Amino acid sequence: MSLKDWFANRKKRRLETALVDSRVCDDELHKLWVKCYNCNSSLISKDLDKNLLVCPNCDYHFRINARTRIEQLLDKTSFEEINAKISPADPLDFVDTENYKNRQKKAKKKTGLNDAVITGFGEIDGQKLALAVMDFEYMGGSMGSVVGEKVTRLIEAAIEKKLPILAITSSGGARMQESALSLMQMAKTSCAVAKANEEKILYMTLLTEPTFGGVTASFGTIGDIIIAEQGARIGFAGRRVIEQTIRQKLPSDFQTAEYLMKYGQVDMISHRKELKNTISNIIKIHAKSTKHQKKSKK
Amino acid sequence: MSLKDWFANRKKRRLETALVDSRVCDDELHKLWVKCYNCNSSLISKDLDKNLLVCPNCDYHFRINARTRIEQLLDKTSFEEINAKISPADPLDFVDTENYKNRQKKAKKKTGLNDAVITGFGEIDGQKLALAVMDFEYMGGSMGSVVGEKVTRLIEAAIEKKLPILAITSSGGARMQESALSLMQMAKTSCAVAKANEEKILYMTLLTEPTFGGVTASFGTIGDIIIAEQGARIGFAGRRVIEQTIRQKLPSDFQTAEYLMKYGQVDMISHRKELKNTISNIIKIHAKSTKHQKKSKK
Amino acid sequence: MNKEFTPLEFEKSIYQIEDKIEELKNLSTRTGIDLKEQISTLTKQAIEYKEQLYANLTPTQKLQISRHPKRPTFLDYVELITENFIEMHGDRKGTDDRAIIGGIAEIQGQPVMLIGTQKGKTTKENIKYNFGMPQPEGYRKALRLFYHADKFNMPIVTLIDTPGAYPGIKAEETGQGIAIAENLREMAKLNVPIIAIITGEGCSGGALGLAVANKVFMLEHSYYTVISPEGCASILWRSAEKASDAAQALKITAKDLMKYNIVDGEIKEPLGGAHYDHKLTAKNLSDTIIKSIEELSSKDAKTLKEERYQKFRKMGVFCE
Amino acid sequence: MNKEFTPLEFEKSIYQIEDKIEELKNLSTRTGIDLKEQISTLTKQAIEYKEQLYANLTPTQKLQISRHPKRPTFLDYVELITENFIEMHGDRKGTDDRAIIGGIAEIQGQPVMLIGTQKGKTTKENIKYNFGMPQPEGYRKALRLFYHADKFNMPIVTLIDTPGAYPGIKAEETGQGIAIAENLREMAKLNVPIIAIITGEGCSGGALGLAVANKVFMLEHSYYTVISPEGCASILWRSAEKASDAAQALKITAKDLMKYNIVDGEIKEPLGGAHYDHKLTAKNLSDTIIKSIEELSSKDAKTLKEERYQKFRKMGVFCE
Ligand SMILES: [Zn+2]
Ligand SMILES: [Zn+2]
Repeated sequence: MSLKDWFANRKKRRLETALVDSRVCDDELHKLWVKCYNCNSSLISKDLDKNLLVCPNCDYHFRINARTRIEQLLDKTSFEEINAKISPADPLDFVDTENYKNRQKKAKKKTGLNDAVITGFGEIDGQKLALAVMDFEYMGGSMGSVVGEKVTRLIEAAIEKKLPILAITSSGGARMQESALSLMQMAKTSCAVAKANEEKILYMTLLTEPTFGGVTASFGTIGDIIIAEQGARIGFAGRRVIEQTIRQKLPSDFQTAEYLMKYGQVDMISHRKELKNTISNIIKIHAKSTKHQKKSKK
Repeated sequence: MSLKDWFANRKKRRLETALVDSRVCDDELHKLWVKCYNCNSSLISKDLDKNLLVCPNCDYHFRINARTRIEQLLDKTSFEEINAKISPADPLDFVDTENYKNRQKKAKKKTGLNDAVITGFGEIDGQKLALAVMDFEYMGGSMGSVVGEKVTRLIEAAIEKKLPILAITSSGGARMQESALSLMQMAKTSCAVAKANEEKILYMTLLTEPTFGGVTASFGTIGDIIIAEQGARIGFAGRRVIEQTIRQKLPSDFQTAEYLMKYGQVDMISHRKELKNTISNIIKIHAKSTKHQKKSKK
Repeated sequence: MNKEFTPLEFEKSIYQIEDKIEELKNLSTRTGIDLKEQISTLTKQAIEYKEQLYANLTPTQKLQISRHPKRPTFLDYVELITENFIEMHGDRKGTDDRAIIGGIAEIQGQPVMLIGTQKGKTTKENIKYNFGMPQPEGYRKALRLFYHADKFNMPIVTLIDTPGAYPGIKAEETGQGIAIAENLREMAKLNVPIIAIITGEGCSGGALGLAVANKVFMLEHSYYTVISPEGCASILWRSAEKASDAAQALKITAKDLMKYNIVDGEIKEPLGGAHYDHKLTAKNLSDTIIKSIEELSSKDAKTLKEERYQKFRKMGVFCE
Repeated sequence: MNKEFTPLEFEKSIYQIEDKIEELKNLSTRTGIDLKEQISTLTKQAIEYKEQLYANLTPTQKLQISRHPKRPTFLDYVELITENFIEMHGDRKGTDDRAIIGGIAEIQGQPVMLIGTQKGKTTKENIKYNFGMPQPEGYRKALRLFYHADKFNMPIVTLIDTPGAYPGIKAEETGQGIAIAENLREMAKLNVPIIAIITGEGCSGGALGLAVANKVFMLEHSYYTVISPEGCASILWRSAEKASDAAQALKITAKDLMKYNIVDGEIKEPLGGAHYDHKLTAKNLSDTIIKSIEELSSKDAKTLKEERYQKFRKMGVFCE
């Protein structure tokens, strides 16, 4: 149900998306000024890029797509994608106001992606890791069979290779067009995390703007360590659904990363600029202690 | 600190204790009427006994001593005590307004016990179990080295014999006269429960009036199944300590068994008359499932 | 037909036929005319009509039956299928969520850990049980009981009938998402047989949080879905009135879900739905549970876990 | 002597001597009279006096030092002894109790899980950290971090400075007793080395809930007891003013507790107490931690667990 919010908020978001996307796609527009969604100040597009898409004025973290995230976080050219070709089917022949197949085509055209997640291996400060990065631009980052399958395969491959895993979420929830099949991806990915646990593979998650519904209630929040990106909104049920249920307005900081940390649900909040360093340190400390383990087993 | 309450409430309690004790010790008085502490109705002492020391009028559960508890709960003559001779030392040469040795002597004279717990083996509906029963009459059921040692030995013996364990608590908390040594009994008994867990021995606790402080924060509340006797007061900190801290009065049902169940801390509340049957059923169901386990291992 | 039920829309024709039969009977009694044959024919026709109707229910009609206020609840089943049910309250952390109830029991002499969502039948009960919508603390209680069952080698049986996990402020604050996710992950690690049965509404993550099982069954007129048809309609069709279309599109019935291997079997309900005969429904439930436990009990922990893993691992349809 | 400290009662004589030395120095400067020798002698005497005083502190005096408002807190030690401390917030169930803080870090290059109780130095901080008195949720956060350390083979280090677990309504409702008891039990099951250090107040179950360790140390002027001397006095002597007697009777110092094998060692503090030299205190702490980890790391999980069990198993004195 949490998708509801994101659909409802579409207009505002479209504007923002358009601006951000335009900078990426179009060289002409690339020179343009961008307006900060939060503080309304006008920013030079290139400066914003250099600043990791964080407003230099008010620290507002613009939502970023999967490719940009990978570029920002990993050592240069270290990323190797896997299972890129897995793409969605339409097992239920789902038609609402538009049919699912069409929605897939549009999303692919808009994002250049086959579905809402990119998975693969890469390095952070020379340390190898397995990485899954969701992309909200592809149908609201919703999780269907493809997201579930790719995340699961990634975890299985990381177990095989004994690599730490980082899952970066950005999702409105489950892919309704796949109904129960999409629901089952929650179980599938969580079972894969269970395997990683049993093999003592470090499984980290990074929750970014926005993370809701089925992703929050599955692989997103069962990290050994959960990092939330500053300002990200994270929750199970959508704001509107809750407001309808309780018939009152919610506080403005409700379901922000900061709110979640106060309520003990995330290990830490990270500024985008600190992310790489933080993750690098976490991997380093765990690698060291695991090394000790291997030694002491001998 | 929780002992404070019980000391503070002494006068009321003494009255009650005197009445109850008198029935047990003195044949003359045995014919007397007893006043219910709760509803004030006059009860024939023998009737009260027959009714398991529960007021037939208002269901108030009189506090009962360890011997009576064992009689009420176990199959007749099935109880075999162990470690009866372990008795307290005075390692700290503790003297407050009276010295610890004297307090021990008085408590022994009053109760006929060497310390605040009786341990041993017995049967419920023909099913063997290991049993520890605390006695509040011995220095407020406080836990010192003897209680810790006897409970630990019982658990170890039960593991050895693969028997289910039932610990019945009634305690104001730690035995201050043994200071850190008494504190360490919390760790010792809890470590023994950990061993029982690892050996998959069923460990049940029955919390009775009153259970506070160090016993609540150790072997009392880590039962695989926790039963609270109806009406029992159970808590970590004493009522007065909390009232002093927060500077306001507490609700009257605070820290009752019923209150604790509402707050998810005990599995169930049992009327004294239902206890034997409930425990018997719990043991039976677990014995059956463990049997299955043995079978399936073959 | 039992008149204490408020008829659902599509049940009304049945009521009309049965009223007609009743009239004929009364007429016969009053006038002495022999109407046996007519009554018998009409009765047969009524049964045929019902059988046909209930074999061809639309998803929306099934939805209505699954939500019928007289449908048996978890505690009704406890009463009907268990001996010695001993409820284990609380999460040991401050809450005893009444929307999820669990405890140890014997079913046909077999020890089990039985856990389910509870709905009320009256307004008062519905408030008590929060309309069967668990808080995070309910899932944590269930997890505590899962671990208990795991330790003592008890098969776990969950009965699920929930419109979903509760969407509220406190639920968000205490981690509704985390609680469900941790259950999904931890259920994968359990060493005992797990059997999940959707008895009524099996709605979204709130249902799945008790359903990572070796065997998943659905009662004939229950439904299982990622989102309620109403919720789906109001998002995708932007109109809750399109719930019927959504119910159709979402493929929410047992028969649909068996096709995708999401559900292992359908448990037969009495003609007209579970609310017409609690006992018979419970009997079917109980037999399915015992049959499944017998089948799973011969497997060791490793096999049980691996089979459970593979079961969910295979779910999903995509192109490669 | 650093004058920014408010002197404790027994420190006053030291301040007087030091004032006297200061006076002499000033006099010498003003008048040109050579007082070097007198000053040197007095300085020596002052040091001797201090050494004697601090070697023979009464339990009550130690109590005062252990509670000194300038005494280093957990976060001071984090700053001084760790590299890369990464705090891990929250119990994942609705609360991030600030009275207990924990996270992963390196100490002298050794990865550890470092957890401790936190006190404030100002009123505002004290409210934030609840005067170092954890709620049940703080113990549950610690337990989550214990499991994390266990999974990833990190030694656990706890630094304890608490007047006890918080006695409040909500704490009772969410299970203060259960939370502590579960920590005691679960710490017994951990497969990694555990080192606990009482750095200030080690009061009752609230301290023990982080201290079921393979090695237990105390800072020189810390105390460890089943009940605060004030609480004990008000119960047994029925007068909080007898706290001094209680402090004596309760045997709360490191040296006392080493006799009963409750504590494995005393960690030296700078002359005058930890608050006179945070860095030196931290250095001693860090060295003790690293030495202990080196000693324990060679042992396998089974040995670590069994030794921890036997350590506490043997505690207690009784007649048989
Ligand atoms: Zn801005
Ligand atoms: Zn009465």
